[in-house]
Amino acid sequence: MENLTLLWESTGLYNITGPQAIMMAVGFLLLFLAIKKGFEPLLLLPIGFGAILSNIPVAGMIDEGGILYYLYGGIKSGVFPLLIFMGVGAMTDFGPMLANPKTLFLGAAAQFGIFATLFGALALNVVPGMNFDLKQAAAIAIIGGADGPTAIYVASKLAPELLGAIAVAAYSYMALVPLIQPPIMRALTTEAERKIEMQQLRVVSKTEKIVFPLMLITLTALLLPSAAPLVGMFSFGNLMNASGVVDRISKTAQNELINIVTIFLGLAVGSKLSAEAFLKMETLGILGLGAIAFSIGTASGVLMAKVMNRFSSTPINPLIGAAGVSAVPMAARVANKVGQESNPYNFLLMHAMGPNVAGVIGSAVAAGVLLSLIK
Amino acid sequence: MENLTLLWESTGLYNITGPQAIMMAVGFLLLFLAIKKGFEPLLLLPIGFGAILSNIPVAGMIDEGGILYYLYGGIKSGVFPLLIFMGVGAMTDFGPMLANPKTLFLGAAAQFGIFATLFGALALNVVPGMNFDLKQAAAIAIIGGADGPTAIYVASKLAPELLGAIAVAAYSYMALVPLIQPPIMRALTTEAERKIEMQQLRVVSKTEKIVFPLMLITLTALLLPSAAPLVGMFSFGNLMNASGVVDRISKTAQNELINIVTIFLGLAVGSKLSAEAFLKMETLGILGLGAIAFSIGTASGVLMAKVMNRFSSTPINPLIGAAGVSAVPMAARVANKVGQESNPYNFLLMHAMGPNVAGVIGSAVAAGVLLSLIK
Amino acid sequence: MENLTLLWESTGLYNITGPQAIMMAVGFLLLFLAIKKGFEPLLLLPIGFGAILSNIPVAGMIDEGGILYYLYGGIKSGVFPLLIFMGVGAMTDFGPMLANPKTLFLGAAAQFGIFATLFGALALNVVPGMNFDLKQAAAIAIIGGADGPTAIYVASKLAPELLGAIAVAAYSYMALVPLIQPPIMRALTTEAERKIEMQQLRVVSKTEKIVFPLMLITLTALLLPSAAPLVGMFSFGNLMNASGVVDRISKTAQNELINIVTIFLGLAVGSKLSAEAFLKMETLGILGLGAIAFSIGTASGVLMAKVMNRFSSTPINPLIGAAGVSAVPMAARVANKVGQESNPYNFLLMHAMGPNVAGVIGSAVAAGVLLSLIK
Amino acid sequence: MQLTCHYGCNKMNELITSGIELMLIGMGMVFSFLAMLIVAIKVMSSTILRFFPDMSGAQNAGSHHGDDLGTIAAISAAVHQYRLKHRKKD
Amino acid sequence: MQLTCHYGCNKMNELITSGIELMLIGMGMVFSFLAMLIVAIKVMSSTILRFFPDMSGAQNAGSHHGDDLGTIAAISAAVHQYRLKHRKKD
Amino acid sequence: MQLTCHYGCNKMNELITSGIELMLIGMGMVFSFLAMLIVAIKVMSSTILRFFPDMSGAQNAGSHHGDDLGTIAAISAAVHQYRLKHRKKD
Ligand code: NA
Ligand code: NA
Ligand code: NA
Repeated sequence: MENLTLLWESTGLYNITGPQAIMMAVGFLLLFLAIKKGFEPLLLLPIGFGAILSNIPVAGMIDEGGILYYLYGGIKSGVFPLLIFMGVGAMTDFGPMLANPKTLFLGAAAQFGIFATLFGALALNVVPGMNFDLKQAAAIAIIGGADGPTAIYVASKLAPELLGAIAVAAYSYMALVPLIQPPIMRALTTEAERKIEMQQLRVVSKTEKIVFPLMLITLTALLLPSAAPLVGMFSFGNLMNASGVVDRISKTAQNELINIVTIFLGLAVGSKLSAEAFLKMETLGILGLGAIAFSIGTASGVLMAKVMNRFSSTPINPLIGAAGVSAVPMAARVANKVGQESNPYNFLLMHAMGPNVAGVIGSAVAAGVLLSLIK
Repeated sequence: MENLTLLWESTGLYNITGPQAIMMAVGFLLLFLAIKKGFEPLLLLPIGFGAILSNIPVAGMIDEGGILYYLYGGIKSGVFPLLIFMGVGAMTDFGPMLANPKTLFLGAAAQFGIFATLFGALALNVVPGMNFDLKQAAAIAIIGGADGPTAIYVASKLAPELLGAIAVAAYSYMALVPLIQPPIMRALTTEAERKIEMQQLRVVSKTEKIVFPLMLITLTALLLPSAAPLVGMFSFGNLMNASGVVDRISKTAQNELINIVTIFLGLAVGSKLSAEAFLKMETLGILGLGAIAFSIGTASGVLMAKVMNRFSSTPINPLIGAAGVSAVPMAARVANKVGQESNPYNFLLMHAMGPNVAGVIGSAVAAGVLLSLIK
Repeated sequence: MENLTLLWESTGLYNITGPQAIMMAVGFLLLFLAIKKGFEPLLLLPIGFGAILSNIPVAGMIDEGGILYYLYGGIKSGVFPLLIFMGVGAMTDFGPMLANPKTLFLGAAAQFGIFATLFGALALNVVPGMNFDLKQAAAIAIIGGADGPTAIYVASKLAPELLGAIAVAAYSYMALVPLIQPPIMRALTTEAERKIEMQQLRVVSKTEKIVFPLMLITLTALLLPSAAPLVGMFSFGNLMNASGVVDRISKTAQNELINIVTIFLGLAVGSKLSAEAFLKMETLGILGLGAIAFSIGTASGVLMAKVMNRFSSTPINPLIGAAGVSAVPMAARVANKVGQESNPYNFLLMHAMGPNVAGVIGSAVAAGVLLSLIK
Repeated sequence: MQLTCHYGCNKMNELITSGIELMLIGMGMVFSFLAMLIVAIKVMSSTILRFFPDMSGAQNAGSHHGDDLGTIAAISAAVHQYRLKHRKKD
Repeated sequence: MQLTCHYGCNKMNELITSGIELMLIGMGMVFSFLAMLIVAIKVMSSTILRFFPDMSGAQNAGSHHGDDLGTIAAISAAVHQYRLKHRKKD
Repeated sequence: MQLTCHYGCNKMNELITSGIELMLIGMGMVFSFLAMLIVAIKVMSSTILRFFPDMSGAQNAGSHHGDDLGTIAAISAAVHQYRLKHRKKD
């Protein structure tokens, strides 16, 4: 009888708290979005399941000794996001950007989403219940970079207590890029602008592709060393692939290694979706700010493209500016699709890949700026 | 000359103890069973080699700083068995069980092997030289679950000093399933019973396969949270596969990741096959109890199927009850084979897969019960 | 304004030291050798990039908390080189050596390169600016083993401060084997000797290939347990492959696992290429001694083959003695190529694979001797 | 018998009692958990089959070893059926 | 309004000032970094194309997703050209 | 010469002595270990070939790079034989 009471007191039903139940529901919602709605399933499925596991009472999977506690070590140390960034680097082809380097300005402009959001987060302090210090504001703002590993890396350094909400917002909005961007793109451009056809890109030599990552890490080392971990691992991955001499490790970095780390990273992010950390007014703020960040980034990219179009000798379709937020390759595909609505024979995909990968560099640089200025 | 003496004193021949030599012989025996007899080679080969490496004098490979010491960290933390369980989950198809859910009762009944063995281990204390406390008895009993990672996980939590013997017993008996089970199955059934043909299973929808792991983790969270790490990682793996939206990480979980962890886990288990830990009367007790556990589990499954057959509207061949011990898919194959001895056109394989995978859930649940009751 | 000053003071340009700049240049040189000259790119590309990342000022990637710091943990613990050795073992076919076991003497003779270099390193202490104690001399000497993981393993145990220079020297000279060896081989042999054709090798049975790694680890355990970690992991890998019963984990050990560890090991070695550790007179000494070690090893192998040829009933082409340094399979190819210069129909490749893999065992044994004698 | 009772017979009796208790509670828990799972599965399956029938179609399910076994079993069963018919004709 | 100023209005003003400063410096840094990168790329490309022209040939470049997109775009463009011609003939 | 002897000449002599000692013992160990391995291999091979001859058949051996090289060498040797014959006929 005594044992039966003990058994009852060891059940989840006896121990579960309201907030835990809500967080498990949030986990199920993320799984629903991942599986049925196709929202970045590679990340949101593990994150959602991690959220469920983290909030199971008694089990203590996020406490010291639990598997999610150990996996979180890979985020805390920065190793997991950096390894993913290495793999992404190995998967990235800088050809279209090197063929048309001025698209880097589009990748730069779109980062205004980050800094405007940083300002917005600080301004939100006037709302009662919202308290963001500088570090937290910066960690939230990086959602505007539209780059998962960068957002997780910065959040783990500046505001680990917000990591769960930030990662969820970042990946959710990346999944929502095809919904968020088109109205903004259409509002800021004329039909004539959307019809602009661009000149075919020149072929980029293998040597240029090999030299570029080396140049990138050198510039970073000299000018913005706080971005060196992110840019460095990214360039390393890119060089492995571009060099063509280490195919076996390059392929492993792009496949098995990034897959393994993705599983671990997802579960570990889920471990930051505990009730105490997530069920706060601030989370609503983060979700709102994230949407603003994406929108401002998109708008800045498009407007920059319009400005450049005035001064450029060769025509630039302003739609490709939206791809500057990164969210590779989704944003480039969106630019292509919106362009074809106005001119079905307009193939913007490759042209949009330039600002798209430039946006990855841009947000890593922005991350470096934030990490160096905010201590 | 002095140096030569020093050299001689640094040899294994000078330093080896009798027990170490015996344990190295045990390692060679395990390798023989793995390679020549085909006993679960994926595990017993690394375990056997780990046993040899662990018992090399002077080398200190299991001492702090040695590679086996570091690898054992993955067992101590529970990470390795849980990752293997995740991979097994991704490889498991719950279709046959969902098509005929009452086979879950068979998976439940077969767990009687665990609890009877727990009682047996405690009773063995009357034999001089055998001393099992409650934790040790529970860790030994879980061998009856016929599930390697579950046994290792429970042993690492309750009785790490017995982990080597328990893992060796668990995998050895799993390899011996085709020898242990058939006589028991034949003794407990009539020829007529063994000839029973079962109705074809309905097709299970993808949605059911997706919802099932979510339901499983929810029930576990509410009722038996101490089973949540095992059931959770298993369900996570299963969901990755069933959802069909994260193929690349699901495949990695089923292949490279589980392979890497298997190598590490095997070697690390071998590191618990040190002479002090293994060469004890208790080891004989563990080996004996393990055989009893498998036999009782098999018998309980068969008898449960006979009972269910009386009350069921559709016929159940009692042989599939034996598959309830898990040992996937070996036990299901045994049920099929024994069935075909009586009726060569009787295809029990798919019917036996139901209780077979139910047995995996059953033993994870049993593990949760033991972990929650025994502190 | 204040912020701008702060920004400037956070740049690499403001903080970089001369030695750091030089070390980054060394990193670029290694990348050039790896990519354009094809010098062991699988290792030298990650090492070179690691050297660049390690010397970026402010970023602190090798300080506690940085990714290279964490990755170096895998070398410090010995885990990375041992896992690579396991994978190499799984890739090694001992058939040609078992068919002609006396080629093991060639693998033994070539290790004279190691011990002569040890003596040379100690003698170098007469040169001002060079100070090598016994441990350092031994760590340098192991370069002569022409085996990367062995060199890194020994250096990490005896002289971690020299690890960067030793690893760079080891892999560079392994890449230079086709340049270093032929002149030595030609100088020490007559045209007639180089023309010697050897008897076809007998077919080696699968059983012999299975028993050999077991015999090897047993002998090591009994006679030279300090070599057990290296020889043990190598034999384990070899047994996984030779046994043919654990293909899935054997293939993972040869592919994904060794690839992942290679990436990590390379970057982590790069982390020991910091300015303080590398920019010393001693580094020049290490590079010089490494070249000497390879040359003496090659010469010893060839001379040993000539001696054996006098006493052997079957003819031995002295060129295959050069393959005894290991550097698998490069050195065997060199022997084949030099042989074909004298006799285009002389196929020495398989004959040279015997001493080649014997050289791997030989240098692991030599490493064990050094580790046991030098404390 | 007193001799073999080296734990002290009180201690031994206690252990045996715990053993029996654990056996009963344990099997009870396992059975009730899996029984609840059966109920849950039945409710789920009927709900899904009634309200989301279109989504059925296990073809795309990411199952691996099970399906292969299923195929083998299906083929074997078909062969069996064929042979049975064939015999009746003889 | 005083009420919502719960951080203390001095504090709030400070934060807003930092925010503006960070925005300016941050965007400045991002733009100047990427501008320098553009210059560097242009110098690099012209150097390589002038002095190492033989090495050009992106065929072997280890690019992955980009190339496939490129192929698709190229085929699509060709189809477009064809249709344009076809129309003119009508 | 005294000048370059910066370790102290006693120290230096000691190191040189250790060096020679290590060289002799080291090479001795390596040779005797590999010599014993040769003996062990010969005993093993003759035992296996005498008592377990059926098991021979390296075809299934899980070797990787070696076998390919072997195939190449075998083909090359065959070509060589063929050419030798051919020449003699000329
Ligand atoms: Na971005
Ligand atoms: Na079971
Ligand atoms: Na060697």
